[in-house]
Amino acid sequence: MLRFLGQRAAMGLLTIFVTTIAVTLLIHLVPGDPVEIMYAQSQGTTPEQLEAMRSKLGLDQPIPVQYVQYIGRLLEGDLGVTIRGQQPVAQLLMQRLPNTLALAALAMLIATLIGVPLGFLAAYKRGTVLDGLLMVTAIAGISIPHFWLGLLLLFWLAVDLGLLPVAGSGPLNIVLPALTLGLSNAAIVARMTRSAMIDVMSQDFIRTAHAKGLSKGKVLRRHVLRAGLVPVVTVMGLQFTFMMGGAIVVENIFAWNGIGRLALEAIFQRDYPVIQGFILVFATTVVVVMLALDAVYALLDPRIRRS
Amino acid sequence: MALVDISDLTIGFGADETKPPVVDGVDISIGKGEIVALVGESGSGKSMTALSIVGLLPERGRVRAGRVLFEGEDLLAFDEAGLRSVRGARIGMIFQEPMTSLNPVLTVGEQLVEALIVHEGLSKAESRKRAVAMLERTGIDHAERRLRQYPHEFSGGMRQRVMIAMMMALKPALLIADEPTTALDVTIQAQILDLLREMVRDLDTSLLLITHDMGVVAEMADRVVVMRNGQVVEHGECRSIFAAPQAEYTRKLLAAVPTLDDPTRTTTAASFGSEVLRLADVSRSFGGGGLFSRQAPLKAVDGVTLSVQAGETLALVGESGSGKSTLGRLAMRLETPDHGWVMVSGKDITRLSGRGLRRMRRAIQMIFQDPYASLDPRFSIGRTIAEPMILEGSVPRSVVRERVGALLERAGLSAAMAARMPHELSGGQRQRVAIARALAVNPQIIVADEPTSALDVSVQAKILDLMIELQEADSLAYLFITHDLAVVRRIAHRVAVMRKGRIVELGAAADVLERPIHPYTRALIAAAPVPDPARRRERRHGMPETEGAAAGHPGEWRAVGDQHWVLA
Amino acid sequence: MTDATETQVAADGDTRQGRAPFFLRLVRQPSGAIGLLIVAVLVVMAIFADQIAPYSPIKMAAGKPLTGPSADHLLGTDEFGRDMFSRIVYGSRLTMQIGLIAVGISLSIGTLIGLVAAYAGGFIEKLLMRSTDVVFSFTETLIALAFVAVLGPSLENAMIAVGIAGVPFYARTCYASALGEEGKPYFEASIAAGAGHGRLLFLHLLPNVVPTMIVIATLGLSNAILAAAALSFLGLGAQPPTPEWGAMLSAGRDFFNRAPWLMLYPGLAIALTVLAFNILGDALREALDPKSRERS
Amino acid sequence: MSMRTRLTSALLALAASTAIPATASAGDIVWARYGDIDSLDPHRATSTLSLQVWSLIYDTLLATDKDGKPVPNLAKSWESNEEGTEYTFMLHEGAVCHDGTPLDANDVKYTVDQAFDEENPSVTKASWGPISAVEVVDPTTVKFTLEKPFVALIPFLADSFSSIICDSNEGKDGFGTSVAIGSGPWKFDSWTKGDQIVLEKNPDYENYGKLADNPGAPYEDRLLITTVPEPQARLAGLKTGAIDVAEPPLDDVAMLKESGDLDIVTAENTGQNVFFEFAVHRPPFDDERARKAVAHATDPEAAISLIYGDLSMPEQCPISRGVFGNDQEFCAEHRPRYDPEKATELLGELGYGPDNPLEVNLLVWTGGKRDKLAEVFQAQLMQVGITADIQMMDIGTMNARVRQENENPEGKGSMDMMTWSWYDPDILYALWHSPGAYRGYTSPELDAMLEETRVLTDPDERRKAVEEVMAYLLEKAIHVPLYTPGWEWVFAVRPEVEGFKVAPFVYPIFSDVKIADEG
Repeated sequence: MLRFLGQRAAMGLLTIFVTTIAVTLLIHLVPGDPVEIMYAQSQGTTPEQLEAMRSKLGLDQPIPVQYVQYIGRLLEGDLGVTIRGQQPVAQLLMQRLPNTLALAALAMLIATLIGVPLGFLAAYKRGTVLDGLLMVTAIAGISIPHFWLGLLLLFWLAVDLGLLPVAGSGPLNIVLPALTLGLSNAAIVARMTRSAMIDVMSQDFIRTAHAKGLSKGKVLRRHVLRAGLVPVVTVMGLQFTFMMGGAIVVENIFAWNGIGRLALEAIFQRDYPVIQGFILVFATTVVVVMLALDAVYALLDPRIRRS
Repeated sequence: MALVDISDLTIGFGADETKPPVVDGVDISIGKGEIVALVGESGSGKSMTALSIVGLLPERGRVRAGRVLFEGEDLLAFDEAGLRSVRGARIGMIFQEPMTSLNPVLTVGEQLVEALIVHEGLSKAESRKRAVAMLERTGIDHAERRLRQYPHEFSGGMRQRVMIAMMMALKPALLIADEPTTALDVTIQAQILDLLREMVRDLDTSLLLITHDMGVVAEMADRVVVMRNGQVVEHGECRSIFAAPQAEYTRKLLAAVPTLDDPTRTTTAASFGSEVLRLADVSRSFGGGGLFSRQAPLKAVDGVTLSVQAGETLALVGESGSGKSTLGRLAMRLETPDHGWVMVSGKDITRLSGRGLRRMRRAIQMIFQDPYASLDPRFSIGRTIAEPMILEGSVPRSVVRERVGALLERAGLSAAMAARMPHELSGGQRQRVAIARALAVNPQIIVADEPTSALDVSVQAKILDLMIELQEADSLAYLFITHDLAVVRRIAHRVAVMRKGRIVELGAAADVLERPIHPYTRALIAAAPVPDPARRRERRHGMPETEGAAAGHPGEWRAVGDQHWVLA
Repeated sequence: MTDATETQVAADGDTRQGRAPFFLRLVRQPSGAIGLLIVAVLVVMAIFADQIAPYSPIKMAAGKPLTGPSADHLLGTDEFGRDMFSRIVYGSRLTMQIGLIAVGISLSIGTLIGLVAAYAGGFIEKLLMRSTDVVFSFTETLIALAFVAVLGPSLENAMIAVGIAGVPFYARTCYASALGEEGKPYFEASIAAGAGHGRLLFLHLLPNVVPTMIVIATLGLSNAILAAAALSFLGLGAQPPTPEWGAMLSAGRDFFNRAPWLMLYPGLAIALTVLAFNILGDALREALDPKSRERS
Repeated sequence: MSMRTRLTSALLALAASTAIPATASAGDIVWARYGDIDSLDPHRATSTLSLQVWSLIYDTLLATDKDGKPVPNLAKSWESNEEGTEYTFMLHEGAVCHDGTPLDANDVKYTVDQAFDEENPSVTKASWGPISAVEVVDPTTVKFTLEKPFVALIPFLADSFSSIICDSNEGKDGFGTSVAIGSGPWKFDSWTKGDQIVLEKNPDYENYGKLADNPGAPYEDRLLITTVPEPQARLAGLKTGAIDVAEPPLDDVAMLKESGDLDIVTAENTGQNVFFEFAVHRPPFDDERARKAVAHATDPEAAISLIYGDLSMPEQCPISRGVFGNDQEFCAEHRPRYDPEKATELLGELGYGPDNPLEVNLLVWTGGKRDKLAEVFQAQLMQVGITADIQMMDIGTMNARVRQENENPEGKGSMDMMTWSWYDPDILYALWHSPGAYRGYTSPELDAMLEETRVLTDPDERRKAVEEVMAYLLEKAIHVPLYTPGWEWVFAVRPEVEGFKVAPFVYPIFSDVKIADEG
């Protein structure tokens, strides 16, 4: 098991390492001179000032040197400052990361609570009308763009009915975005759960369980569910990355103050330090969460736990 | 009165009654403590019959007619609850696939006690005690500890023992065993069969044994029921059926079964042509290395030396994991040996690669076990067979077509089949196509890896005949890889017994099979079920402990007769 | 269906039934038929947009601004009095382009990587698959965003971004199924027959992974269309006056009170298209591999 | 100041952000805007969104009256020498910073010094003019010395660009982010970027000259400035009462006016000017005729009424209403007016036509429905065979981009819908005096004219000079004015909110606001 997790951890580190490189290169792929952009709004800046800022950002150095410097600053928790307003990036991101995580987590909870039971039910009742109905709903659910769903929910629940706050960071504000994200992913979870469970149900050991004379319920609870959990957890892992991605869009609809919204603003403002920081933080988060899920996975599956 | 009395049982798929049934008016009765073998080839409906007894038919399976009287009650009339009270408690079942028949995420203990708790309402503690007892009874030591382990920590044989323990724990009146040993090596099979026999005897349980293997039938059965296309074609006393089969089909079936008493193909090495394949001290290891893998590399083939001459068949015998398939792939240079040489008709192809290798390879072709996967599903039969010729380029494209037709006919198919796609063919036909493809470049030797073990016996026989016929036609050499000694006897001139990557005994088929020296060879032969109830014999359990010699240091070659060597 | 035994010299026991022609198997399923139908409609709309659309999609004041659905403006007009129906129709053309180009990129690069990795093995395999794994864990959205961030917002860049972002998934799928094929005897048989790299790769491996890839690509289309629409919705994709559905949807929200249809129809259009490709994909998968019915 | 952030402080921030954010309660004014400030440091940004907040936290030496004319504020009076190279300001006594320290000449000096800081000068450095020295005569007297005359200094000191930063901010870690000590009517409490800024009333505030009836501290306790990008969301908030003041969706304003359940306040004298300008150093817009063609081809009246109804109005001058020198009639005579035929003809001369359309990029700043307006212009240009490819971008990016376009000698023709807001015609100097804010059109004679506008101390002479410049810019279609006001100028206010008004140059005033408790 340790070996399994070790491999995953190594993979994760590799990912983060690659990200840092990508992020340092990013600013050089940008059309135009970032420093120019930085001082675009300030009138009468002298070339000397531009040079000063350039060397301050180390942009005058060869790329390898820049990379080393970047890593150095990184280790100090310094992700540079925003171009607009020169705010410390690390702080901005850290302020908002919890919001995004909260959103993703809650959405995942919703998706799981809706998706897993329905998927399980569909698998259990497979071939019946109910199954068909559930699966049609699911595929429809997958096809509805979440930004559309989000807007509809926003206008209906918040604007028209005034049931929920429309924007801000109050505890109630997370409901709508989480609902949007959760619902559109519940469909996926349901489908994946269903196929996972069906896989399990068609296994020989289920037949064995029946041959023992266990009741349907007992077979489902003890055998199908326990064995089906493993693949479902893997599904969850994928889900989380979807969620993080979806959060970027949804945050912008509901003005949920997460890193996704920060990132989008930054992209419009060409605020490269923020974009760089965002990519790094995002990737790192995903890696960490995936690692955690791998651990759960390992615990659930004795074949890994006991190796 | 019979324990089980099945009469006029008819089963079909789906609600549509007009579709032909898969089980058609079957009558079977099983007496108390009796062992009844239900024999038939794939698709004969034997498994469906068995499953219907406990109401475990697959999804769309429906019983259309008949009665299944068990202890005087018609199980077909039972509702789910009723059946449940019977399952496990009165009727146990064991399935073919030990690897998948146990839940991988539950400990063996948990799975053992379930039934006990459900049916006998025993307390956890008591049921554990019973479980331990049963495990020990099935010959699993450290039962206590074993209870806490998971299936993946058990070998195939062990799992089947667990299954038996699980099903026998409640002392059922009937045990249904569906191909319980088909997935196991012969030596393990022997042990499991013995165990089964003992258990049912001791607990006075009737056994319905479903199998395709006449050997197993002869070993086990009191009475035999032969099925074909959903119907019972013959049933009766085991001995009498083997002695004097009535039904045409039964006769064919028995005729097809290779037995260990058929004469071996005796020919002395002298009568063969030049050496076509030589493996010199080849070794190949897998695994090991890698960032996180600490375990030592597995030596699949460990310093093997052998040669095959034109026109002879060298059978490579061994159980799963003995490295025999790897050896075959080494000969093909599908694997490259870590050290040692591979020579094809005198030319060293060990270090060849690219074009050179490709040219040499044509002298040595291969036939594979799985007939379904051995043909490219996207290639027509004709195209498949033509491929080697086109690649060789020697044959002008114009005549390729006729050649393909000819080859198909040689392989016992019609030239018309060239237009067919693989999925339209039966397993046997595919194997014939595979052979035709192998012949396309007139190789000197063909490596055949378990070419018949996926086929029903009747088909098996035909394929073997074909191969022999081809061999005799133009002194073709075979390196024939198999686990089935009966097949060996049928086709081999010489036999090499492999174990743990080494050859432990090598010699003329007659010598090795009649006068085995190496304990492992002995065990193999002893374990092989003999399709003759008359010669049923009690066997000693387990494997002879030859570990020391086989596993540890290499050991030496000792000539024990003319062209007959053993590793000691 | 051919029962091999009839026409057969050596009747070797069991004979697998031949299967109905692929297309039949596809349309026999309701989902397949429906999906195919909708997609067909979309394709027609896309190709004959000029004939179907009553107005130019960017002609302002084609009607009174913000009028609801009516006889001469089936789906109403937007705030510039542009005919929504015409915009939706032309939008289908864009959507198709986006989907096809994006998937085209993912598919071609992904398949190549997957095939080569599976075939070459050894170091190349490790290198290729490790790096795809790495990229994969960035998640598509991030990759797409990063691309647009660098290249700047535009429909073309959005397509490229979505395409690139998809590569790892396609590569993995192709790799997996290629490995499967490689393990099969027929592959080794043709090695034994002396087949060279090219032949093995493109005559044996490729054709056998194609079915899988077709399914993935079909489902991928819906994925790509959604992703691109999302980018446009965020303003990172299509720029005005392009009648791209995502962009239209996002423009429509300002008028939610007075002209809900501006937000409704583009959304519906996207949903319907995506749905079509989803169910078609599922149907394809089933038609190609009946075993997968359960797994749908 | 240090731009560094140690991980620790980041973590602290994390902890802070997870704490429950401030939520509105009685005595709070909630003001929702589409975006957030860039910085609390007046030297670090130029956006209107930022300026509006500074004007609440900080005070200024001078202030503007309702017509936008400079009047005394912190400085009760000022005088200058004839040449206009020395300005001396007399400050009120007893003004205090939020941290209790007195606000005196040192704070003024500190502010200016920061603006001219060597290592990290203010982004508005140039607008401060040629200041060579600031000298503290005594705590209530401060003297500015200029290298040459700079008449725009006075209006500048009335604007929040010149917010007086208390010198007690010196060395405070996080100034501009988590610290902002000023002397304005509102005290800075907290800022969660992207979410909200919390201000508390400054009990010690004394209003010396800012445009508010309230002579002292605001009536309400707190002012919450929240960010709500979605216009419909802002509207919903206004309706439910979660928001007191906000910019409504421009499309719904008419409707709101009728229904009357919200009061609509539109800012006047915003000084905002939205105009076309061109990349003039390469074809086609290096040719006056091409620029004129665009001017002739576009019809602001129609476009604006289609998009904004009566919320905004066409502007004829390069400097907008409320700014010294603005004169609609005068400008109208010189600005090329809507005339498609003329446009087509001019294009014809340049060899463009239906078969050979002129293709250009049209850069536009996102928001304020400018994208929609641009689409209308795009359609109008299409009529005369100019295909304009609209490119939306943030104002900062656009500034950079416009500059790049001007510096780039070849490539596709580029024009942009630029937006500027200033309180004085000196903006024309910033924009068009060589090298030019965007390295755009410059010429010696224009430079000469512009220099005039800076030094002429006599109002009437200066007006003449300004008009000359405007005529020049308009006739050469260098600066093609479109409309004013252009952004964040409409406010919807809940009925129970009394006393909300907007000072010139869109500075909302909250000192007078009283919220009548309903029921």
